[in-house]
Amino acid sequence: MSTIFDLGQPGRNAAAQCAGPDGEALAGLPEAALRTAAPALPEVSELQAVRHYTNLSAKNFSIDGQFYPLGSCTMKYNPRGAHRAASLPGFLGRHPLAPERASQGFMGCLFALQEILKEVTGMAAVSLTPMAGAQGEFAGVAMIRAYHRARGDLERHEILTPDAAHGTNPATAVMCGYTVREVAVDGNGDVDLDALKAAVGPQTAGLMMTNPSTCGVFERQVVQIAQVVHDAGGLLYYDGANLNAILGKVRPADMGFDVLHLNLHKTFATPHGGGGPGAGPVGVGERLLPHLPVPVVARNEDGYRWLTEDDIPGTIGRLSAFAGNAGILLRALAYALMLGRAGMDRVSDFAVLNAAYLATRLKAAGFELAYPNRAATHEFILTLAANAKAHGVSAMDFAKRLLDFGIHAPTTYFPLLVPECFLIEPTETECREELDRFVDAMTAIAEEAERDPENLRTAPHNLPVGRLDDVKAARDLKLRWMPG
Amino acid sequence: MSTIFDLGQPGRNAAAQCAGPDGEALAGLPEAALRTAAPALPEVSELQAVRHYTNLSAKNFSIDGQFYPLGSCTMKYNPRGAHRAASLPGFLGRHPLAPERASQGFMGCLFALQEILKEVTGMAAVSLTPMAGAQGEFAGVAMIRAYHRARGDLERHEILTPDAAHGTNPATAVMCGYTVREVAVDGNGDVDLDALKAAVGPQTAGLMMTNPSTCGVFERQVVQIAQVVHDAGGLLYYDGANLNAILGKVRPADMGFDVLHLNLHKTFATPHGGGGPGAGPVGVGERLLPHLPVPVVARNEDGYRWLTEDDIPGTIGRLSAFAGNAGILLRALAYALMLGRAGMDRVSDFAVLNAAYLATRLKAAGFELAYPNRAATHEFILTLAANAKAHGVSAMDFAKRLLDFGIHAPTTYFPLLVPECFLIEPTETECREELDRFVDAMTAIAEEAERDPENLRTAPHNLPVGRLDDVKAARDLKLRWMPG
Amino acid sequence: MPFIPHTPADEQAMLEQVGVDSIAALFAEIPAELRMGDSPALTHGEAMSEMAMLRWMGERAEQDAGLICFAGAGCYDHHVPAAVWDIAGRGEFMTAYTPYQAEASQGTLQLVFEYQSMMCALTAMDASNASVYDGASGLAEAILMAVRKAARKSRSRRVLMAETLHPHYRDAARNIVTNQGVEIETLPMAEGRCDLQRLPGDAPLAAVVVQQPNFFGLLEDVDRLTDWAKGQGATVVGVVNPLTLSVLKPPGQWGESGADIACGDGQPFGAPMSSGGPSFGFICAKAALTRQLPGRIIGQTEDASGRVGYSLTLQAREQHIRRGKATSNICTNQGLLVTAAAVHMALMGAKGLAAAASASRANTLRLVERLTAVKGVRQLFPGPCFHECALALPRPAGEVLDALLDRGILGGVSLTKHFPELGNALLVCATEKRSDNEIDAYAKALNSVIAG
Amino acid sequence: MPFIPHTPADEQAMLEQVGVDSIAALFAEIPAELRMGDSPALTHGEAMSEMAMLRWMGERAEQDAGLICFAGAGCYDHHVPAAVWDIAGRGEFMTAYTPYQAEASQGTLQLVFEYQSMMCALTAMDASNASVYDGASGLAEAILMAVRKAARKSRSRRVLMAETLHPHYRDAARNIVTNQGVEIETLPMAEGRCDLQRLPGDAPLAAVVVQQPNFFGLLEDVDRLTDWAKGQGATVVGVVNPLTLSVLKPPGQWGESGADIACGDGQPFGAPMSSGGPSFGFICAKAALTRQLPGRIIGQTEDASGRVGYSLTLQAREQHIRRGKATSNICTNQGLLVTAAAVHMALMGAKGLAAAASASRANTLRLVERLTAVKGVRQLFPGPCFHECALALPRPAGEVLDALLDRGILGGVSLTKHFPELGNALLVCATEKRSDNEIDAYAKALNSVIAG
Ligand SMILES: Cc1ncc(COP(=O)(O)O)c(C=O)c1O
Ligand SMILES: Cc1ncc(COP(=O)(O)O)c(C=O)c1O
Repeated sequence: MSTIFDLGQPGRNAAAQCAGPDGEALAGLPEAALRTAAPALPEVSELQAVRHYTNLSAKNFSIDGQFYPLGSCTMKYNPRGAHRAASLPGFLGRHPLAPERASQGFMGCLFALQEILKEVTGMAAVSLTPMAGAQGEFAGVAMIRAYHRARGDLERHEILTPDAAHGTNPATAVMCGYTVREVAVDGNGDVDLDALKAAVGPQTAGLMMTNPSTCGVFERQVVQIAQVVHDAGGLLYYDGANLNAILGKVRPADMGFDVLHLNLHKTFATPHGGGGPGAGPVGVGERLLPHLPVPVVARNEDGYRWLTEDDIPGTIGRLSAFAGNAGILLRALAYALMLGRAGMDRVSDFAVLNAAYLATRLKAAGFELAYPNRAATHEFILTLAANAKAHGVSAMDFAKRLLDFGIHAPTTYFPLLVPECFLIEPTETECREELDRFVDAMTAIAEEAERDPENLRTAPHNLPVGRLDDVKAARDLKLRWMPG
Repeated sequence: MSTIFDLGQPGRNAAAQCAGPDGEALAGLPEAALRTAAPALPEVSELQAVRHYTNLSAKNFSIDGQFYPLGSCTMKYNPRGAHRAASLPGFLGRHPLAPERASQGFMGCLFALQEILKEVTGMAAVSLTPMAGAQGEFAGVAMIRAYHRARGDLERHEILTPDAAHGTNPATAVMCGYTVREVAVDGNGDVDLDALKAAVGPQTAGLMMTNPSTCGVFERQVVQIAQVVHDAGGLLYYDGANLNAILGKVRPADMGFDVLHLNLHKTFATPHGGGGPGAGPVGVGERLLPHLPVPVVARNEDGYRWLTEDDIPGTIGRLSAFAGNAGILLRALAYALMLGRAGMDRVSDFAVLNAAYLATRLKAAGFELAYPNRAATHEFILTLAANAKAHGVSAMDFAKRLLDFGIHAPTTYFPLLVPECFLIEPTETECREELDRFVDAMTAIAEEAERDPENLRTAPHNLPVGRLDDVKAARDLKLRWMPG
Repeated sequence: MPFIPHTPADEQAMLEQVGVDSIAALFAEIPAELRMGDSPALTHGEAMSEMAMLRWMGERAEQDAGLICFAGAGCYDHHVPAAVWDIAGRGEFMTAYTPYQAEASQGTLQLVFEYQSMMCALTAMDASNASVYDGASGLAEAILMAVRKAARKSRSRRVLMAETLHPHYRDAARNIVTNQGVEIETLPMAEGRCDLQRLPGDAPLAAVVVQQPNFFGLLEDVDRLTDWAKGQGATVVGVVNPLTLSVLKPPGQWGESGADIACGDGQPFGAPMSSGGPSFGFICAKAALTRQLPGRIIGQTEDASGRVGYSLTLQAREQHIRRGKATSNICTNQGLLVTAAAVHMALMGAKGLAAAASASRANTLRLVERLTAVKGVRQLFPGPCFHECALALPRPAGEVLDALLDRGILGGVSLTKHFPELGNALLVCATEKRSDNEIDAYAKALNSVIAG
Repeated sequence: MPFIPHTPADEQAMLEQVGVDSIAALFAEIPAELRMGDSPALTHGEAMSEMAMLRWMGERAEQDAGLICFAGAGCYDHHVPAAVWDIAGRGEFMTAYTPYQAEASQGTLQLVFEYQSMMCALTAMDASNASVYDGASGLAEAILMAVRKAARKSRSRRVLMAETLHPHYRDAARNIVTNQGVEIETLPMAEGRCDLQRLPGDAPLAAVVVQQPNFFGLLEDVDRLTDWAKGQGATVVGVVNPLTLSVLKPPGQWGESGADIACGDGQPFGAPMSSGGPSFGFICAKAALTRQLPGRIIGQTEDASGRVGYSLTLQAREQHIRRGKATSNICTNQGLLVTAAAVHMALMGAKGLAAAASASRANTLRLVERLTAVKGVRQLFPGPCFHECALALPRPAGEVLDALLDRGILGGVSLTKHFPELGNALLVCATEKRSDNEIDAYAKALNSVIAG
């Protein structure tokens, strides 16, 4: 499809959007500060822009259009009511620096969300400000660092993670100035406790992990793990990306975690927006309370007020210009209100039922589970290694062919330790018929892999483009449109 | 694609939408008045509904997605700003029977629109209440009837229309209790003046016509026609569907028309909505003032007030429960405000330029214009009769094949007097490149008609369904979903 | 140039292609004496940017905003699920034309087919059209259907219409059908409901029109009325609020053999009040009347390879084919509102609609209880009402409503204009959206207005 | 069950398939002592219907609504064309994930490619990423880019940051980068602009950070600053308001050879103020720094048959591939806001953006003129400002702002907390949306507050 630039003509514009004084508004500005030529932006009519982007949108898979069982990403239905709530003019029109007196409605919403998140995690306090999971991780590890420093414990320079951990975990540790040591995961998807014991020491600042793990199984030794790390003087970080599996069932605090983030764009159903925005609130136990990032909302007799550096002198400070992704927080709150107490519990009930059902049916259809002795949680892993070996088709080929069936591919090649891996997370908002359709598609593809493996290797066939050449993309870098 | 009914399961629902007291709210109602079994509505989750209708929408052509040169329909860009304006909570939340004192904002908008429509048509007064063009026609002809009756002139039982007239014209005349006599149009698309003179008489209540005519040419003898009809004691009705061609250039009042309707969903760019809603305000000259349909907005020192039967005792009365399609009227006003005075004039400038350019290029590409001696107005007609004869392909085949090029077909087989007719209206909001693409597609299809006519006859080939069997639809009537 | 994409270069090149030297030359066929002249006589001023327009209209919208609505009378403040307009507002639905090219319009066509199916289920009828303008003009179409049917039998053009029908519906239908020589007679009421003692008995009737719940929110004895009307050879037209059909007996099951036509306004299904429009009129009918339906109808069919598809069908009823012999002159209908209604019904389901209807009734009962506790206020008519109720006030309704406005309350609809004989009468309604607080606020305000 | 589609029959059949007899059994691997027990310890109450939730949140939104906004300081009340969110709100954009499966994500991918192209055009840079969280955290990423670059040369971890930079940006960037041992020094200001007399000269610098227009709305001498910094071997990071780049010299052209990195907040492009988020941070860089960029980058490529397509590229920079060695830990970014920004830029074009920027400046000049006519109020710093301006008040800014609230006006942002040395200072801003009436209203209100 043409780019928006290709559609333009010099001098064309969407005139109803061009309102401004002619010329002299810039009077008084030094010549040298001004632009000499207009930037090469698209020059299109309003209809051209609307038509172009409407048609572009049709080239996306999305939750609103397709089943999207992308493991670790929790692609559940994003309630339109929550979008409507966050789009109320009173919320959209609030300036971030409006005085507290003129912000009680908004602050009341944030406070309510803080309380709900405290309840579902068991943590002592929550700060909503991190803008995504990874920034939540950053805040969490920075708090761990602040904690050790505040105690004069300056030698701890290492963060542990299971080797199956999500890439943001080690990357975050490094951003916080730590080195990373990875701990092996055993054949059942549990952390190797002996390896962990061998790894901890006076250099250990903490351990980052999620539970259920990225292997899609519940880490059964979590209490022992916590014990080992705590005994070594380290703290425990909970990556909340998988909270959907245990919402209302187990609280991270009760598993021994000192600090965590939640991915509201996963568990709390806010839309992923083709990449973001999300929200990654952090929760802390008593030990990290003094270091919580600001701002945080507090309530007293007079109403709500912001806690800032003045109130939390040990804070790791602010991590963004204002108070995080407010609009996403409002969506998450709306979702939580519509679920209510009982609804929270049902999320994990049906997220797990859907995953278990799908795993059972796929196994019955001849697919190999990566952890056959384990119960599925909200997600589970298939290994397509046998198919790969027999027919020369990869998990990637399966993934691309699934797209032809109008189903988004599961997460592939993560976690890396499972060969030809499909991490499958159906979420609780998909109905049984949709899961059955997925099994049918997988079965058909597996048959095709025997009959006509080339058709998998060259998939997809029914999409706007065929399989794209990623190597060329990286080699002949084209990162922007160029005329002609 | 499955219907929404097929997706359901007994007992499934979108629970966030089910809020109500259980049971006893119906207490006190007589048993016999109650339903005994729930209606067989879809039983789906919120995600299922959203996904189903999102995917259904992808099966539509629309202005936002495609060039849509549908003659007589004026498929121009529908500004999103106008949609936004009409969707302001203050407008959406206004109850139709709110007292005038609490309605001054809304009534001020209607008044402004009335004034604008008076200005562009030259009429003495406007009533905004008709809900589409055809209801405007009804109001207009009913006023003509009321006029004659009020004068005791009871013998006039016939309405004249050119034989090229739009179907709503004769249908409306009949709905108003008239018989219809059609007057021939000559080979240049003008009304046959002699035939008209022969047709008028004491039975003539009036003549309905549009100008430019449905032949896509400007009726040059309009003044003479008006004379003939007026001399016979009849009134002249202007079908405003083609106003886009003359906006800011000629006022129907100056051409001699006594009454007219406008299609705001054409000339004033309100969206067609897959069939509606529209708005068909009527304008009248002095003679029909006493019969204007209510309500109408008037202004005095104290503000705006409704004119009702009490103010206009000769009114033909109200034609709908409230005041017409208010939300559409607001969109049209928003559009008019964004165009301003000069913008009105430019609409016809560029609507006609686009049509003339397209006609010229198609002619150069070998297509036959139905009225080669006439200037194109905002639309023009091709006759594909030669292609039909040579290759056994019809205008319908051309139309269906155009769809494969991602272009909506022009209006086909209207007006009926031109064989294998394509009535083409590009509108002013399409850019030249889009028109060129249309010429390219037509040229390619004409070539294909020689090479492979069967491919036209079986078109479309790239759409969700192939050519549909209309005969079967009418023969094996299936007008609703049935289980199983 | 707002919404016009032509650059000066485009314009020049295009004029050259056409072979004229100015745009003005394109209008050469228009007789000079008719032309408006150089500067059009428009006074509405300079073009506003989108931003300026939104400010201008925003100020006006704001002027009327913020009242708590207790008015019904044919237009109701119901909750619309957020997804409804997120879907209906998609360009693919909103900016499409009538689906003349079926293959390029399967989205709209299948959706309307689903809508027709839902409406048939709700009304217990066999066929539905794709909408008419609104409930009132739709009633006129329903009457004309009945008259056409009668033309083949009794040839009667007499129609009996309940006095308890919405007065605007009575007016609009009369204004439309009397042009064709149809005579409207009124079935008088007693205590707010059709007076079954005063059923006429003399001449044949083409149609009998009853509203359920009626204009006053009361339930008519539709079974007896239907049976009686059928006995007279009349076509029975039921004017219904579709939301109430989630719990009330559907017209198709009234009496022994059901009404013949169900019509009404679809506003309660997804249409904001929006000053009364756009909403849509629906008409559903028993099979025998299918070919008398006005407007678009969608049918299911197939393509050559057997794939199911949908298209406009029975077009021989319509003006674009049959011209003067069409069943109606309707062309553009209220399609987008039908889109919203279909999504609304799918999201609400039978359960959600019943919940909304029941909650509206519960709120109205509570409202009536609270208001009639105010001194001098009482329920006007005996018998249970659904989700509207007529009250008798100790002071003129117009004055009371005016005073309530000052307290931010739209207190209902005065009945004085259309029913002066009922005295100081007010029609009130509290939908499921009205909170207990709002209902209390109304009661308090009314108390102070009436005391004051 | 809100948002869960399972009927009891579904549940039963699925449990049977799995081979367990209750949902509880699915959680058997969770150690019993960890379980929350039967009733979860949640107190937030019963589920609200969508309608009830919208009422609850609506009441809160309403509480804060209606102020006329004269605050800027990094978040601006600009007009957003209606089409922007009609497009960005489409489910296809809003409910997609990061485009890992390129072939099923060409919509998002091409759009972001176009966005990158537009941002490069505006900033006069060679490459843009697909967004970071916001302007402040983005600045931290830009600094880390510079530090990584310096690691290969001067090995300096010193960064010089203008005091005239938004104080929240300074804080956030410091809070983030100091974890990696980066040292931040401050380039002090004189009269609200970088004090060119006090440029440090001692040790090598990894980066110099300047904001244009600066926090006070004033223009820095970016040419001289850039040339000086480059002379020191530092990477020059320009923090810019992208809207102003429609008329101001782009960072890529500052001084002799241009800044190296341009970053900032995209809020002025399509993002409502929304309490400051979500908006998005952008980072653009000269070619030499492309591989140092954090986050997603989209590249153009082809499929086997030569069709052009787009995919995530240079992924070896990212955490999901490189883990601890990635350029950043960012994963989820602010994609939807980039979608809105691309549509916004396409609709506005260079002309529309320049018009909005100019109108904002014109309004701010008018505002300053009107406000400084109030007794005791004066412009705090000399020199032309862009569309923000610092004022000196005769009374504490907090008090004045509080009093203005009572008059429905959000009068700006007090500078007292971050710049106590500036006295009673207030930062004001009037975007293109502020009408003359609103500006007059502010002046009148300020007058009465200060007189009163
Ligand atoms: C297990 C896990 N941890 C962390 C993250 C990072 O979260 P975010 O993308 O919100 O930064 C993700 C996101 O995919 C994840 O799956
Ligand atoms: C020439 C002409 N007249 C009248 C009409 C009827 O207008 P409406 O569809 O708004 O009822 C149309 C609509 O297509 C038309 O093209």
